[in-house]
This record gives sequence, C-alpha cells and structure tokens, in this order.
Amino acid sequence: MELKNSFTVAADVEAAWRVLLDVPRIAPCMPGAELTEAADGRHFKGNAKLRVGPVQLTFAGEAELTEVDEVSHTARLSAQGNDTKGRGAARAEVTFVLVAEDGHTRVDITTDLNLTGSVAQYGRASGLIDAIAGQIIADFAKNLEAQMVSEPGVEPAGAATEATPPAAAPADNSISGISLVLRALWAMIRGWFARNPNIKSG
Amino acid sequence: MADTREITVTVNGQAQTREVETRLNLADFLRHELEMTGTHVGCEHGVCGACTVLVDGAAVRSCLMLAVQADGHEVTSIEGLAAADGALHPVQEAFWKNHGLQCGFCTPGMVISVAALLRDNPDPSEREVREAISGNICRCTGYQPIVAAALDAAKTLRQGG
Amino acid sequence: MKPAPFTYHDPTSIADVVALLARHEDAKLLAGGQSLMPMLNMRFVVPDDVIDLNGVADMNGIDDTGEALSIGAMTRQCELATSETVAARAPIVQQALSYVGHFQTRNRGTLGGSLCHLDPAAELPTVAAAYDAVLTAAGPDGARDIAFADWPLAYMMPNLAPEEVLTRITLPYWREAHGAAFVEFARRHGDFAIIGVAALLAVEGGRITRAAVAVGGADVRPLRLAEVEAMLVGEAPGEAAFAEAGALARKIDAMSDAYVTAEYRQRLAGVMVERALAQAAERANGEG
Amino acid sequence: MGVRYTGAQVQRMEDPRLLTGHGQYVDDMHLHGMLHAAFLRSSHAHASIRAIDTSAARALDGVHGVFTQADLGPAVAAKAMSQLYPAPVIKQDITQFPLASGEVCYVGETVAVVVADSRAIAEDALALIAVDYDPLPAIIDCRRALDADAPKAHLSSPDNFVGQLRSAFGDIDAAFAAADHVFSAAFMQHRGGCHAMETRGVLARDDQYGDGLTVWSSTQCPYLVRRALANYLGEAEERVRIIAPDVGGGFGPKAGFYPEEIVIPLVSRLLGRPVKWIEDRREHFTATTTQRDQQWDLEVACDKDGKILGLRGKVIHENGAYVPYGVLLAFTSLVPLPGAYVVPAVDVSLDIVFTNTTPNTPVRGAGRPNAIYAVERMIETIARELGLDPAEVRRRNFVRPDQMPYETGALLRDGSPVRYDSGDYEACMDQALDLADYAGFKARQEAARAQGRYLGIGVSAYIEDTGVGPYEGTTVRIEPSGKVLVRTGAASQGQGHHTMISQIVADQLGVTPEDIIFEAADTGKFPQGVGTIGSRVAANAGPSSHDAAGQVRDTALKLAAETLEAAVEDIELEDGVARVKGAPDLFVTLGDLALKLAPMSGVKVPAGFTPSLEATSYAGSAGAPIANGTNVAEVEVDIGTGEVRVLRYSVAHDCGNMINPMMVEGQIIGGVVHGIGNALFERMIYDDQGQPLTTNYGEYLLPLATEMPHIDIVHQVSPSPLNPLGVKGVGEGGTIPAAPAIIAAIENALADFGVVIDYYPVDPQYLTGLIDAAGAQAAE
Repeated sequence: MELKNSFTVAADVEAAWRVLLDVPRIAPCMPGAELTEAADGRHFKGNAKLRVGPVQLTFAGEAELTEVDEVSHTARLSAQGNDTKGRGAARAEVTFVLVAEDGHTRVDITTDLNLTGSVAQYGRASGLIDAIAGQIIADFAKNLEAQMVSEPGVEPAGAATEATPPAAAPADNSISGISLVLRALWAMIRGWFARNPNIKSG
Repeated sequence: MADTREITVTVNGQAQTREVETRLNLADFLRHELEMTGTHVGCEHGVCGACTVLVDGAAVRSCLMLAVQADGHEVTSIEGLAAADGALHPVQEAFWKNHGLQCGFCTPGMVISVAALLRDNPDPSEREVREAISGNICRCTGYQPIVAAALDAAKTLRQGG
Repeated sequence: MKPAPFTYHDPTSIADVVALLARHEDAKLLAGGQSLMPMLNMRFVVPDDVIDLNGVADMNGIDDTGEALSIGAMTRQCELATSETVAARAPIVQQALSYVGHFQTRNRGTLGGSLCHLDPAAELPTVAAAYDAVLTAAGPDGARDIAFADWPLAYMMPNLAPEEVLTRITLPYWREAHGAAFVEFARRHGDFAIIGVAALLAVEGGRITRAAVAVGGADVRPLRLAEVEAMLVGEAPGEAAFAEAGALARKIDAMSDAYVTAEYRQRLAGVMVERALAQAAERANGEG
Repeated sequence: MGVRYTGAQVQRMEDPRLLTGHGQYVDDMHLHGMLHAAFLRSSHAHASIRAIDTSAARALDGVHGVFTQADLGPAVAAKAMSQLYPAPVIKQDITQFPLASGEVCYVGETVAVVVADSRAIAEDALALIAVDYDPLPAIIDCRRALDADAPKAHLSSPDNFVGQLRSAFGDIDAAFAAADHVFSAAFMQHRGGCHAMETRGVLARDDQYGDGLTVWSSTQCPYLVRRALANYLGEAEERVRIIAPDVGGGFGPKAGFYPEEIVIPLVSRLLGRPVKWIEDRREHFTATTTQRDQQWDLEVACDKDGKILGLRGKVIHENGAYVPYGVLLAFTSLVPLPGAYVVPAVDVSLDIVFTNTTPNTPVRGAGRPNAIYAVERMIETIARELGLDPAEVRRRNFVRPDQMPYETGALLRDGSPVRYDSGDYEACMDQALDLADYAGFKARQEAARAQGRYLGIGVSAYIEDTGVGPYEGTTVRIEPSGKVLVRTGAASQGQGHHTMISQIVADQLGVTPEDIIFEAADTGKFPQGVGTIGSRVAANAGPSSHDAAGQVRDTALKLAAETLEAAVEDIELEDGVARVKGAPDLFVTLGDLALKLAPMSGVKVPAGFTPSLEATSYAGSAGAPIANGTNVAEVEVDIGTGEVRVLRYSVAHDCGNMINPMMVEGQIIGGVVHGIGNALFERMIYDDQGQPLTTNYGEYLLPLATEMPHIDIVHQVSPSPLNPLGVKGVGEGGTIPAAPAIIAAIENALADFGVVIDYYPVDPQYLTGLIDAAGAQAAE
C-alpha cells in the first residue's frame, strides 16, 4: 500500500532538514509510536500501536535511516516490527524529499506500508485497515508539519495539507455529513489517548 | 501456571468430572478429555456446525463454548442419541435409509441439529428444514438426501415411531 | 486455532463484573461467545482475563414497561425471537433475528453481545439505530444511559469505557399506528449482510407522519438516513416516494473491502431502502 | 444365483458406525505418550529467510522440540521433496522442502514445527519463534507471470515458465480457412478449494525394534504416500505403513503428498514419541493445495449451420509456487477437449506458470470442468451469434452412437487415445430437456417477465474420462467361519466403497454384504494400490473384486462338486452354502470348503487345490470408460441486487451400469452442488502482496442447504465394453457441467441486456456491473 502526503512550511530547507533528521524528535509525530532506543543517529528501536476494532496490535521492532542525501535533501526511513502476540508484522519505507520553493520548503512524503500475517488476512477488514493506516500517515504528516513550524524562524506557509490516503478517498456524502476518513481520524485520536482503550465484550 | 478448574458435566446422562484448562473449548473437552470423539471439529469459528451438541437441550456450537461454561450443565452428544440397547434414533434411521451421509464428518452436527429441529417443530416444511441445517456445512451430499431424511424422520416421529 | 491462555472469571453480580473490570486492565467480557470465541480461537484477540457474564443475575429478561421494551443485555437471541411480548410490541426485532446467523448461534448469542461487538454488517445494531434505542451501561460511578446515535465510535468500537459493562437495552415504542420492516441482502442465509435496512413508517390519512430508516453494512456503523426520513414525512406512501427515497439512499457513505465495493453497497442501499419502505407501508395499513 | 445386490439400492454398511459417533478419523485416535504439533508458516508470499531463532519457543514449559529443516537431521537437511509425477514437459521441476530452507514462496509454506504436550501449548510457542525475513517481490496474477518484467516466483528461476502442454490434432488451418464463421471468446475460470469438512491430519508412531514406522493420514492415496515417504527417508516401503482411517471427504487435494507427511513421522522418530498434527481451518486455506485461475482465449470455426470445424486458442494455467503433483491438472484441462462433439481439428496450447500462491493440484473434476466450460462457452457463442437455440447447436455437433467407439484425436496421460466407448449423447440431452420441461420454459419466462422478474435457462453437455488405470486390486478370502474377508487398495473418503464392493462380492459368492469383513486403505493389509482420484474406483476396484470373487467362486464350485460328488455345473452358491441344484439337502458350507483348504498338521490339501480359499486380482478396465450427461439449469436473476437463485436443476447422465443407484445419485447431487459453489460462490482471493484475504468460512462461501435447488435426475445406461461390470465413473460427473449450465442460464435471463459473462464465480456485484454497463450503453 503506497501513500503520498505533502505540506509546505515557510522555512529554508536546511532548517526543515534539521528537524527531519532528528528522529527522536519526530518519532512521536506518528500516533501510537514510541521510540525506546536510539543507538546512533541512524538506528532506532521502538514500537507502534495499531488498533483495528477489538484487535489491539503492538508492533515492536526497529527503524533505520537507510538513506540520507544532504545534497538532494532526500531521506529514507525503513522500519519493520512484529506484533508482540504473533499476529503479524508491519514493514514501512518512508521517503522524505524536501524541495526549496522560493524561501519555503515543500515536504513530500511517500510511504510504502505492508502488513503481513493473520491480521492482514481478513478480507472484510482490508478496506478498513487501509483507511486507518492512511489516517495514521496523514496524522504523522500534520504533526511533523507542526514540529517544523515550531522550529524557530519557521511558520506555516498557509498551504493546506493535502492528505491523499489511497483506498478510502473521502466519499462525497451529503447524507451523513461525516466522511469515513474524518471519522476514522476522530476514532483514532480518541482511541489512542483514552486510558487503555478496550472493547469490553463480544 | 495454567489457569485450571475442576468441572462436572453430565454427558449423555453420565456425570464426568475433570480438571481442565479454562481455555479448553467444550468440543475438545468431549473429544480429548472424555475421548468421546463422535463430536467433530471442522472450523473452530462457529460456521461449519460439525461440533453441534445439545447443552440443556439447546443445539449449540461446542467450539464456541468453554468447557468450564458447561460445568453443572447437561450435554447430549451424538453418542447419546441412540437408545441404550443400540436401537437408532428415528433421525439416525432416516439418515441411513435416505443416504443422508457420505464421509460422515458433518453427520454428528447434522443429526443433532435435525433432532433438535423436530423436537421443537414436529411438522416442518422443506424450507424450514433447509433453514435449520443452513448452519451445518456438508461438502459431500449436496443436502437433498439430508432434507429427505429429516422429512422422513418427522413423519415417523409424528406417527410415534 | 486454540485460544492463548487467560484467567477465567465467573462473577454472579453486575457489581462483581465492574470490580473485575477495574482490577484487570486487559480483560474481555464473554457473553454469548458467538463473536468473541472465534476471535479468541483465531488469536486475533489475546486478553489476559476473560470475564464470563453468563452467571450474572439480573442481566436477562424482556420487560414491557408500557413505554418501551426493556431487554437485559444477556437475553439470548432465541428468547427474543420467540417472545410474545416482542412479537406484539416490536415485531421488526424478530424479522431482523431471522437473518442473524443460524438457530444454533441464536441459542447462545445475546442482544448485548451483538451491540458491543458492533460488526458493521450486524442486524441488531441496525434495528437499535432505527428505534433510537437507549443503552444502559454500569460502571464504577453507577449507571449511564447512552443514546444509540452516540454508541458506535468507530469500526467495532462502542462507547464503553474500559470499566463499564452494558446491562440493558431499551427500545422506545412508537405511539402512532405504524408498520415496520427489516430487509437484508446477504450472499447466503445467515451470512453477514452486505446491506440491511430497518424501516418504520407511521401513516395517517394517507400521509406518512413519521419515518425512521436505518441502513447497516454500508459504513462502519448503522446510519440513520435523516434526509430520507425528512423527505418522506408528508408524502403519500407509494412507489413514487419510495423510489425517490431509494435514489437519495444511493448517496450514502459506504466503505469498500476485499469483496464489495462502496459503489455496489450504495446501489444496494438504494434498492433495499425502497423494498423496506414498501413492506413497512404495507404493514402500516394492515395489508402486510 | 441368490439375491441380486449389484444394481440394488443397498443401505450402506458404513452408516451405523458413522451415525452413532463411532467413526475413526485421524484426530479421533489417542496413542499412549502422544504429543501434538503445530507448524509455523510463512507470512510472506516471497522472502528469503536470513535467520530463525527458536530458543524462546524451546524454553516454553510443555514444549518437547522445535525443528527447522536443518534440525531434521543431516541425512535430509538439504533434501527437497520428490516430484510425484515426473514429466519431460516440466522445464522447472521445483518442489518445496518439508520445512523451508532459505526461501519461502507462498503464504502458508511450512517454516518450522513445534511439538508439545498439547496443541494449545504448541501454538503458544509459535508466537515465540523469531524469523528474520527479507521480503522479495512476488508474482500473484497468473496473467502477468510471463511478462518480461514480472517478479520471479523463485530466486533461482530465470522466469515463471513451468512448461507448455499442447493438444493438437486434425488440420486446424484448413478448418479455419473453410469456416463460414469464426467466433472468439475470452474468460477466466476460478475453481476454488477442497474444503472437505475434515481438514488434513497426520499421526505418526515409530517403532524401529517392532513394526517400523506407522503413519495414519487423511489421504486419498496411502500407497502414493508410502512410496514418497519411504523414498524420502531412504527406507523399504514395507517398513513404512500408511493407514487412511475414516477420511472426512477428499475432493482431490488429499490425493497429494504433503510436507507434514514427512515432518511429523521424522519428529516422531527424533523424539521417540507418537506425534499428531491436525490442520486447522485457517491453515487449510493456504496449506492444502487448491485450484485457482485459468485464463482461456479461444476461437471456434463453424459453418453456417453452426457445425464446428475447428477449435484453437491459448490457456494460462496457474500452478502456484511449486510443482508437487506434476502437470496432471494442466493435462486434464486439455484431454476432454472437444467435449461431447465431433470437432475435426483442435489446437489449444496451455502455458503452466508459477505464482507465489498455494500450489494448485486437482479439485473434484480436476481440469475437466475447465475444458468442458470452454467448449460449452463456444457452443453458447455460436448459438448467440447465429441466433440458434443452444440445444439445437449441440444436437448438430454431438458424437453419434454409430460413430462409437469414437477417437477424438486427443491422448490420455498414458499416451493411449481418448476413445468414446459407448453412449447416446443426443438421447441423453433429450431426456434432460424433457425432465427440465425445456419446451415449456418460454411461457414460464414470459409470465415472469410480466411481473418484472427475469428467468433464464441454460444447457450444458459433458463427457468425462473416468477409471484411469492401471489397477486397484482386491483380495477375497473365505474363512472357516464362513465369513468373507475382502481387502482392497481402494481408499474411501465417503464414496461408499465398502458397500459397493460388498455388493459385487456377495453376488459372486451367494453371501450377504453383512457376511463380508471389509478392510481397505492400509498398506500393511494389501500389497499394492494406486488411489482414489478422477472417478476411477468403480471402474478399477469393481472389476478386480468381481474377478477375485469369481476365482474364489470357481474354486469353491470345483471343490464342492468333488465333495458332493456332483458335476460342477449342477452346483450353485447361495445363502453361504454350495448346494446341488434341485437337492437342497445336498450341500456343504463355504466355511467347510475353506477349512478343507486350510487344514492343520497331518491333513492333506485336496489334490489339484492350493491352500486358502482366496484369490487376488488387479483386473481393471481396458481403457478409460467415458461417462457423459446433460444438465439443464433454470435460474432467476434479481436485477436490483444482482442475486442469482437456481430455481430448478435437471440431470440426465450415463455412467454405464450402476452398482448402487442410491450412491450414484448421492455422488451426482453432491457433485452438482460443488459445481454450483464454483459457479456462484467459492472464491479465494489474495491481495497484490500475495497475502491471502479469504481465510475463514464467513468469507469463503461454501454452498449451504438454503441456496440449493431440488436436483432431478434421470439415468441413461450405456454399459461400458471396457470392463465385465459395464461400469463407468461418476464421482466428478456432477461438478463438471454445473458452471456452464448456470452461466448460460444467467445470460439467457439477461438477454435483454446483452450480458456476456467472462469470469466465474459470478457474484451479484459483478452482475450488477454488467447490467448497469449494458443499461448505460442502451441509454446512449
């Protein structure tokens, strides 16, 4: 599953680049992600939560800045982790490209996310998992932008964040008023920060 | 240490007491603790119906019940349907006469479900029979002989057979 | 596919349940087991503790309060399906139940279990949505009533705090003479609905005076079609009104999965809303 | 000759045991000291394995051993499984390791095994095994497998090409040159999986100081398992005993040889304990071989009257990640071409390709449903294009009785020509049309149309090559007790072989089926066997049991004649005795005759006789008897939801003489329902990364009782000249014609919309898409 997100901040590319490479600082931008170890500037350990209805997954694993190109301001973060209860594994390749645009910096993020194992093998929920994962990445982009904006000398360039998660593009919905993706977002935020969210019975 | 409990379940009229892990389901309790292997397990997610038994007279999926939940209750499995002298239950007899089985793996769940149906609805239509066994998957017979057997058994039971 | 180990609890009172929930952080409540047990067997759900509700007193029973049907969360689906009271006061519940799984699963499955599991395609949540049911949960600070509109938070996530248990469901009666219908399209008898519709229509003097239309299976939660309901009030029950309702229903928000596209769900929603309204109308003036 | 059992509706001998819960399936067996196994399976469609850490799993309380391929011992650590059916056409003969060795090529491939006190503990341990996978690109869509840039299913492969089969006979160019019309059609066929209600299971016990290795397995071919396992272990076949106890349905995929049938015996031997493994249902979706996709692109040449002159085209056949079962499935996808019709020229080539999915092997009908579907689609195409009644187009093309034995030009797997031995295909169709009231359908269709309902009717005719050789042997022995012991290699998965063979033997010896002790599918009890595949048992074990019992009968008559001092012609066998005709009190019991040939010390065996009143035969059929039939399906299509309901289904079929008509009808009804599952419901899908998405019975839709029509059957009997019983096979006859009949009926119902179906299973969403597209087109 491939996801594309981008946003623009009023900062020179070097300032934005500095924030990007500070992985311990940007890791919390990913909802449910937690860095537990940062050995050197390149290798990290941690875990990430993904909740799909009653199924609570915690992927424990590692991430690595596999590519850092100072000249083209391209960075690639490869992460992979296994669910602690053996229900599957997640693998992500996140590529950041910073482009200087007349004093501003556009941040293009391409995420290639793959789930394997029993959790990825439930057809009825496959649409949902894509939507939820898409929302997490869109959330990450928004939080990353906030981080970059809070960097001294950087303000938002007013460009709206285009989040274009793939599968469940916000359907035109004049009837129930809330698009699926927004609701998935609302649920995610509520899900993460409620105390140990849990379905109680079934 | 594994979470275990001692339970007593009356199976086909006989009280059986065992200490079991609480995660053990009722089907595996019958099959492996009591070695009563007539009840079969086909899917373990409540769809195929091969594990259907009666608990306090109600037809249920024994793979979707924990054995500890049957403590103090009555279970009837396929081994308990025929009479003590071995005479077949009218439903078993009708399955035999109408070729209502081939490989026999879905048969325990099918026979128990039909027996429960006929007890609660002595004169079902073909549609009612097909709905009652729609929760029991059979890959061999194509269901038609089973429906014939159920209607045949219903007639026999109504005539006091 | 055997469950991972857990500690089993069999409380006998609601207070015990709430206390257990407070004490055990990663616990699941076991009701009829028709939804939770498959997830335990497949190890999708791996709780430390399983709290069995089957021994808990006063979570069972069907009461006609004169205003509403008040149903214990642990009431078995088969009991609802054969209850005289339900047949008399809310027959749509029994129509919906005929689509729920198979008689073997309805012998154990409960109303509360289905509403807490909240599978997007489940029939009973759709009926609860159509009735504006009120769900009562018990927690450390006592009981809390939740309107069904606020009940589904997200995909299979009800509005229950970790220390709360659903104890009772109330379906408020429609005062007016009305007709009700539940229709569903599924691939096989007993399967998950691709689209299910619960429709209630009050008709007086040849005009629709009140309408409730809920669609299940399209989105992560049952959806009340407010716009359709508004459009119907004042209309004469008949093909024209119901065709228009169907066309509106086709614009519903719908999800895709590996088998069914959003477009097909939307197309089906239109067709099934139209059929449900026709049936409800027949029953409203005593024909059906 | 006593009561005739052959041909009678005898109630089955197997049933009382199965009806009272006393069946003996693999999982019902409990051996002293038995341990339980669970397999760790690849969660990647294609990946290399950098490392496997089993230490945490080994440390779990209750675990007795955790094994990877390397742990299975130096003799086998580097040994892949053998090719079951070698064939020169296989260009890349890649088979898997019992446990993956460095590379996994489909989700579900065995990686490691845990053996523990209970299955639950073994599964707990699986979650503790850490595998360091390096994911690789995977090829999932068979139609893309041969593209230049397609990912390779195997690291070692230059491409995904397994091999090509071609069925070519007659002058194809002349046929197309002379054609008044050439029509083309392209369609994808998805056949679906096994899904016997009993999943697979293996129980092994090794006793090197006693009777060696004994393996109970839910297999259709115990002798194939014995040969492959003994070969892999380098042991004498006699020291590897395979027993198929009661088996809960096979339907094809239980006919192969699986990694678990090596690993479980090996770990049992290494641990010195019996070990049992039972496949759970989720495993079944990926660990048991299946049939998935074939893409067909065909052209048919015909004259102005719809007479077929030639058939040509290409097929892409998905073989999955490995080639465990040779190219049998690909082969049976071509052999039945051109179906029940005279087609002078055929040229169809089939490319077998790898994909990173579960290996494909035959499922009920193997490739025959695919081939017949293809031919029947071309018939429907001709009828539609020329505006002819589909039944009429068939009538003009059928092979006629006077042409029999008729050689189509195709070759069977053993190289012998496909020869239609007997049958009246047109008369059979007419019987089906009458049964279905085909003539009256127009009126039914119009009456429904007036109510806004869409009815449709569809016909499909088929032939089926059955009874593939070389044999299925039987031993018949009369005991001093008068009981008759019958032992055969024929393994049953519910077909009722015990009853069928007992009927034949009972008639030969004048005993009742109840007098027969029946033992089968145990390589320790009968020396050689082949297996239950391709509707072959009746046409092989039928003749061998008939012949063996016949030899015993002749010996008994000769011995009785001597004993009773009468002429052999005056002796008859009835009610367990040999008596002089017309002198009922002049008799000797079969038991006493048996005793004469099995004396204890100091007593002579009568001159001219050899000890033991028994005989063994491997007689079979002198070629593959060709069964045939026509099915008619009547459906209603709800154009609002796209739902298809099969209202009525009529079968006229001919499988030669029927030993037990009740069991023949059981095979047909079960087969038709399996075919309806393939036509409308059963679909196993993967995502583009090769993750299987259909892994439970809420999503894989097996046909249920409520959706099935009543199936009416009429029998035609054209005895086969190829064996003394005149029987042909029927096991797959119901499945083969179902999809073409139903899909033709759907197109007939939606004729107004001009819908042409190019994929099955046909689901409501797909149909509404076609209806809407046709509606939009009409609106323009």
